[in-house]
Amino acid sequence: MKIHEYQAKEIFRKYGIPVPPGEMATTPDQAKEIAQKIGKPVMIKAQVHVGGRGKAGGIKSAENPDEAYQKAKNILGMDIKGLKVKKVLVTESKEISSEAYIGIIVDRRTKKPVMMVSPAGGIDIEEVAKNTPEKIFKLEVDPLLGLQSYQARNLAFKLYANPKTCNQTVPVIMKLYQAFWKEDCSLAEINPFITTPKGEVWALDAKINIDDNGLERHPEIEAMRDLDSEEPGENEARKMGLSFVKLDGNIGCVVNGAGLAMATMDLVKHFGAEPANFLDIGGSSNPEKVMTAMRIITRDPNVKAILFNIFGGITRCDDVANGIVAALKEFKPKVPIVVRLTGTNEDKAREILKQVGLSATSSMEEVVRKAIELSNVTQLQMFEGCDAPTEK
Amino acid sequence: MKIHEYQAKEIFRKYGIPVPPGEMATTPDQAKEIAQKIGKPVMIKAQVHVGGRGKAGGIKSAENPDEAYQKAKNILGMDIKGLKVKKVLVTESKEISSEAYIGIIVDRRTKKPVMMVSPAGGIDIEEVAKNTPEKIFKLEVDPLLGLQSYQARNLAFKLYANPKTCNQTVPVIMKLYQAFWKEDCSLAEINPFITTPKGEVWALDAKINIDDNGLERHPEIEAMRDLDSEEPGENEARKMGLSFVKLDGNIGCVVNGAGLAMATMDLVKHFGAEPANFLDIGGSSNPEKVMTAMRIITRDPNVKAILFNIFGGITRCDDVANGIVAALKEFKPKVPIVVRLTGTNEDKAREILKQVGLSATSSMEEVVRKAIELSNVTQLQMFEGCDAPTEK
Amino acid sequence: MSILVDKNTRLVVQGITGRDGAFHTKQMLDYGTKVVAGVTPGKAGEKVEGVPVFNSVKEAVEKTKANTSVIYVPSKFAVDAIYEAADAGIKLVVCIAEGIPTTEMLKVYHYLKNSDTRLVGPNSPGVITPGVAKVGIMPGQIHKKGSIGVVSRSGTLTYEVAYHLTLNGLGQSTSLGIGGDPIIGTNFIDVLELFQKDPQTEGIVLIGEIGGTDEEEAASYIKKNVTKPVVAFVAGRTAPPGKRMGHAGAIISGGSGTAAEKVAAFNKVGIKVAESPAEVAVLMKKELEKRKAKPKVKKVVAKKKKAVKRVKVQRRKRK
Amino acid sequence: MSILVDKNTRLVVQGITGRDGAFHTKQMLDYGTKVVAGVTPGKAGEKVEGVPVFNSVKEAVEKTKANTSVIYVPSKFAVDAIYEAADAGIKLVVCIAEGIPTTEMLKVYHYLKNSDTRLVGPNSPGVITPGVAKVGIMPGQIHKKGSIGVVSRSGTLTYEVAYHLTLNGLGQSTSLGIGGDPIIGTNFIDVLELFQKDPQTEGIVLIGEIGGTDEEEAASYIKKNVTKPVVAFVAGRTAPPGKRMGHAGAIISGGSGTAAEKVAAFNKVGIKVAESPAEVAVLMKKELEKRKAKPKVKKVVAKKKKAVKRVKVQRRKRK
Repeated sequence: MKIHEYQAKEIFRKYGIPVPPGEMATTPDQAKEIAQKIGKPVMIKAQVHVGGRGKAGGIKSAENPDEAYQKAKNILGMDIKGLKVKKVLVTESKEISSEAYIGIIVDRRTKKPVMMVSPAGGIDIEEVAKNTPEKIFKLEVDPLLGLQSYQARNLAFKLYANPKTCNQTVPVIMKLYQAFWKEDCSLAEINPFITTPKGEVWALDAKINIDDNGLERHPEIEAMRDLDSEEPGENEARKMGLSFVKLDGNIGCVVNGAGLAMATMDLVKHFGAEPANFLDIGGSSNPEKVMTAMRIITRDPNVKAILFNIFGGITRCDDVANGIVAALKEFKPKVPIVVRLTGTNEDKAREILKQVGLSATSSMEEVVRKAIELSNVTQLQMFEGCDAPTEK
Repeated sequence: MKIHEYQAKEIFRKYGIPVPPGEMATTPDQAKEIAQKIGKPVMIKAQVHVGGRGKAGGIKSAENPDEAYQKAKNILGMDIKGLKVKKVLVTESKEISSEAYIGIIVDRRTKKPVMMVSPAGGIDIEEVAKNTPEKIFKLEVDPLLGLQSYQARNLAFKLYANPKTCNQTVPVIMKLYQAFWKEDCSLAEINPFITTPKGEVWALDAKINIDDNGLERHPEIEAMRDLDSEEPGENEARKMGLSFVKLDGNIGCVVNGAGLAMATMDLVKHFGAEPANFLDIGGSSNPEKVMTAMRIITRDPNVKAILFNIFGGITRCDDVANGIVAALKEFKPKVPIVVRLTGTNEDKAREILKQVGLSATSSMEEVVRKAIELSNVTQLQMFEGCDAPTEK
Repeated sequence: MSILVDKNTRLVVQGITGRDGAFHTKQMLDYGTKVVAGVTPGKAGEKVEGVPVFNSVKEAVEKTKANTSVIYVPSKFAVDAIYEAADAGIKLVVCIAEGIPTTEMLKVYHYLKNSDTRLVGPNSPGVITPGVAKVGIMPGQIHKKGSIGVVSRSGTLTYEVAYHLTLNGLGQSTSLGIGGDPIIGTNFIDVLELFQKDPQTEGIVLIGEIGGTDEEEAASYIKKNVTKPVVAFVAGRTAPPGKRMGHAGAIISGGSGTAAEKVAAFNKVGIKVAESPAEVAVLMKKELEKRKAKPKVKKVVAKKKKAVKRVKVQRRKRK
Repeated sequence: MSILVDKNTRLVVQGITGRDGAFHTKQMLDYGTKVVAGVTPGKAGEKVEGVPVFNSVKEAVEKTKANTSVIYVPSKFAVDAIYEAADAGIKLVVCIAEGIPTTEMLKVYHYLKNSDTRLVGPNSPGVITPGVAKVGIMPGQIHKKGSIGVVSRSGTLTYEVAYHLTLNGLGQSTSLGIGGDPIIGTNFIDVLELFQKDPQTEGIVLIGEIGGTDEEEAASYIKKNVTKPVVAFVAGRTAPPGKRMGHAGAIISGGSGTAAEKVAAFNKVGIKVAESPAEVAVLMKKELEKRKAKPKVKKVVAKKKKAVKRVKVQRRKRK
């Protein structure tokens, strides 16, 4: 899960990482008020889940509260890479002597947290990594032992020649690791980590992603989720334990398992159509999950046909079949529904579907082809006011 | 460092281990007040750093506040194995269905914390260990990983057949481990850990020893030290980084290194005398340490001679010599002082001592023999009002 | 032979009294797996499908000589269950449970590295050696004994591929899902090594998906160490980009985890990548025929082409 | 030969710019030890007694091929220094620092177990191979090159014993203190194994003290594995009891750590225990003479007794 800069900075503060004073605003008036409270020149920073805010004009400086009002007004409502800005961070402006990068992530290959620092921090850090990788310094951390001071020290010496600045940086690195580990982050980044002409160090920006599997034990972070920035349906799906991503096509897909769901989408595309969504009902599915899936998908006016592709393992086909039957009764979908069922309790499932006049294939290719075929037919039939046909 | 039961129970409470309500009292009036507050029958328990309180009459039950007053009055001031009772714990009395033992300690052999439980808890646990060791169950904990729930569960199943009681006990075991680890204990024990007829579980007694090396990072525990229960001088020595234990002999010993200090005491005894103390001035000694050592030892009227046995390694003989010179000036000891110096900066040290008319041997046996010899002479000379002779 | 699971597998089911645990115990027993014990703390003495339940894995191992475990407990308790199995001396732990935090798995991984225990998963569908034993949740009936090793990061997609292999007459030596989480106990490379060594396995199917660089690492491992034919499939070609891990992700992995990159990595080392699960079986057949057509000799290009044609013709005839 | 420290020892001093670090660097250099580097973070580029200072052990190892480190930093930083040395590939770490919390040492011990690094200490006086190299704080001049291995839990008491050995003409192969703390990196048994294997070492002196059961374990190890003569000394015979560890201490150790128990353990397996540090040398001389008197043959009791007598006579004559 992604959280905003202002939220990440709250976590930084909790761990004692130096963050300039600042608060989040949703209106220009609030922005002005915060700027007044800070009493110094401020930065107005768009809070959107996308990189390159600055280049897109989402970060502006303001000398005084009135200017802060004006800049906030400009930025709020702005569209950045398709996302509308609904929140800004108003934070004290700092003079910058140097910009470094400090980040930490889990390395899947070594199965260790990896810390990375670079004296060449700032917006072009990815270019630095690509063109001058010798300016990026990496350090693997033993997960059973945690980051040791000497490791933080060695990283700090890669950033600064000045021992005083190193001494200020070592605890920041240690605390970033603590925050990363204790809050179940999948990523924690300070970029830029700056020094000022007065010799202070500050985390000027903050980026934190949270491991979805760790959220359960961090309800206070789960509460930071920005539902506003999500597609409708995504939160509803998550609450039921489904994975749902809205797409632009017209073939609704209900599949068990992320891999099979993606392969199904790939096949839809392979046969010339576009999937309307990614939807994984997960393992141990109960009929309620299928109901939720149908509720979300049938709301999408683009959907012209819905396909079920279920290969039962821990998911039992009869559970899914019961869900389909219940969903048909409740939502009376106007588009054709085609079903593929194979695996655990497949026979029982067919019996159940038979009761509502649905049959099921056992071929994935067939169900995808049929869905595409019917999605074209339907448009015509719907136009004629007919009931949606279902697969026989 | 040892702490009292009532202090150990404070730590238990902090970690959520169930402890019956209770408070410490130093007067019968306080005891009565606490009993009133508890409003139920109570136990009055002597708080002394010695085992076998109960058998010595230091633990009594009281049905009501008046009785609590009376029992506290009896116990306060009582002498238990040479220690005077100055504090009692007044704590709610509990009905006991079963008594178990739960303890944890560092095993020097495996270099792991070892948890131990026994369904045969209570005052005779050491007998149980000796006579029916099959009733003691041990579990090694990986120090890099910490105690896992399944391990706590397996221990709980050794204590109780009833799954409900096991479920109540598992978190207690987990929390005891947490307390042990996070508070730098060298020992943490619940004995007895009881069940009541109502099916509750309680830590009825608590014993915690703290690793001396860990105290620096636990000032709140250092503050629990019962200076009252120590010999005078011990605290003074500790503050200066010395190890001092008062003994009953008359040969004062100032030695660097615990091993050499013990060997010196052994040699004093070997030659027929008794050491007045164990005193280790430690490594990197500065003259201040020697001053403190002399201050403490010269206060002891039993001391008839003081010997220095210094084998310089990281301790530099000249530092010690300077300390001796300064101490002679300040304390003008009335007993003979004999010195042995060997090792680092030994020559410089001899020069320094020469200035005050002291010579130094390089033989440990010689210095011990001399000290004993002079200790006998002195008694006579002192009686005659002469100045104490010093070694030539 | 086979890998990981065979006739010597003696299984203990952790979480046997739960809904999934009980259900799949029956399924595994029906398939012929030697399920010798179950564990649910506090339920010692009970039986599930005739299988005795113990309070701890240690007890189960002592009483039943179990050497393999499968974990059906909820994610919150799964890490504890893994440690318990490892410390009880279990040699292979298959973790079906999903949702384990990554930080916990990092610790598990490094703890197990110093032990004799191999972990498959978490978030794994299990391991099946068709006709011999099934440890996990995959439907048994779609598998068939044979010579193709199947390894996958996915669950149901693995079944789909195995199903097509079976339909096409290609049985499996062993089929397993290593789990879809970022940190898993057994990786592609570990399994490739086992399949390469296994005399029963004649061809290997590798099923990857977007995210991470495991497929790229598998590709270069295969180039260096695997002589048996490999066919790959990568799910997520149409997945929208944007599930990036920030700067650090790109810096550390040197790749962004797209399907295109993974397909390119396989193609670069000469591994055929199927367009659909069904095509996996088709490609594998071709690869096997190719090998048969040119026994031991490597560069008989003319022969190879002929063989391929022959296979195509045969396939059409069968249909 | 010798153990742990020899002419190939290339030493890095951690905490070289501190009072003790700088002082003992000079002492060690004067003794002939190859002190090739020092480490004090933030002081890279400086020199101490001509020895270059680096910011990290890693750098020191890269630049100077150091293979051994000695730690003089304050206890608060000592654990970090140990990990730093180990992770930089140092093969032998000698930790002089004392006062490290036990919980930290437990982690250090198990972390190092899976590495190639041996830790001596903490709270160790160091390791000396007389005439070759000294790594630590012991006074060099009291030692003499020879064939007696000395291992001790103590600091200054070790010097005392080595001193008497030297005075009695018994030089030392290597002498070391393993540290007086409850949890240490290298134990009696580890060192006994090294001395037993070392061709230069002909006799072993073991210096124990009250507390724990390390001496008891050493005694039974010697019985099984050590063929060279061993003489022991145990400090603390007159120490008052009462430094007990509560019930658990007695239960776990099966002993209460008194000197009497330890002496008994040594006597039980035929190891002579000296009454004073001076007597250690006397007993060792006797043991060595005994061995010389009965080359290779074991049960020549008559001869042995004669030999002993002869030694006694000789000793009197010398005095």
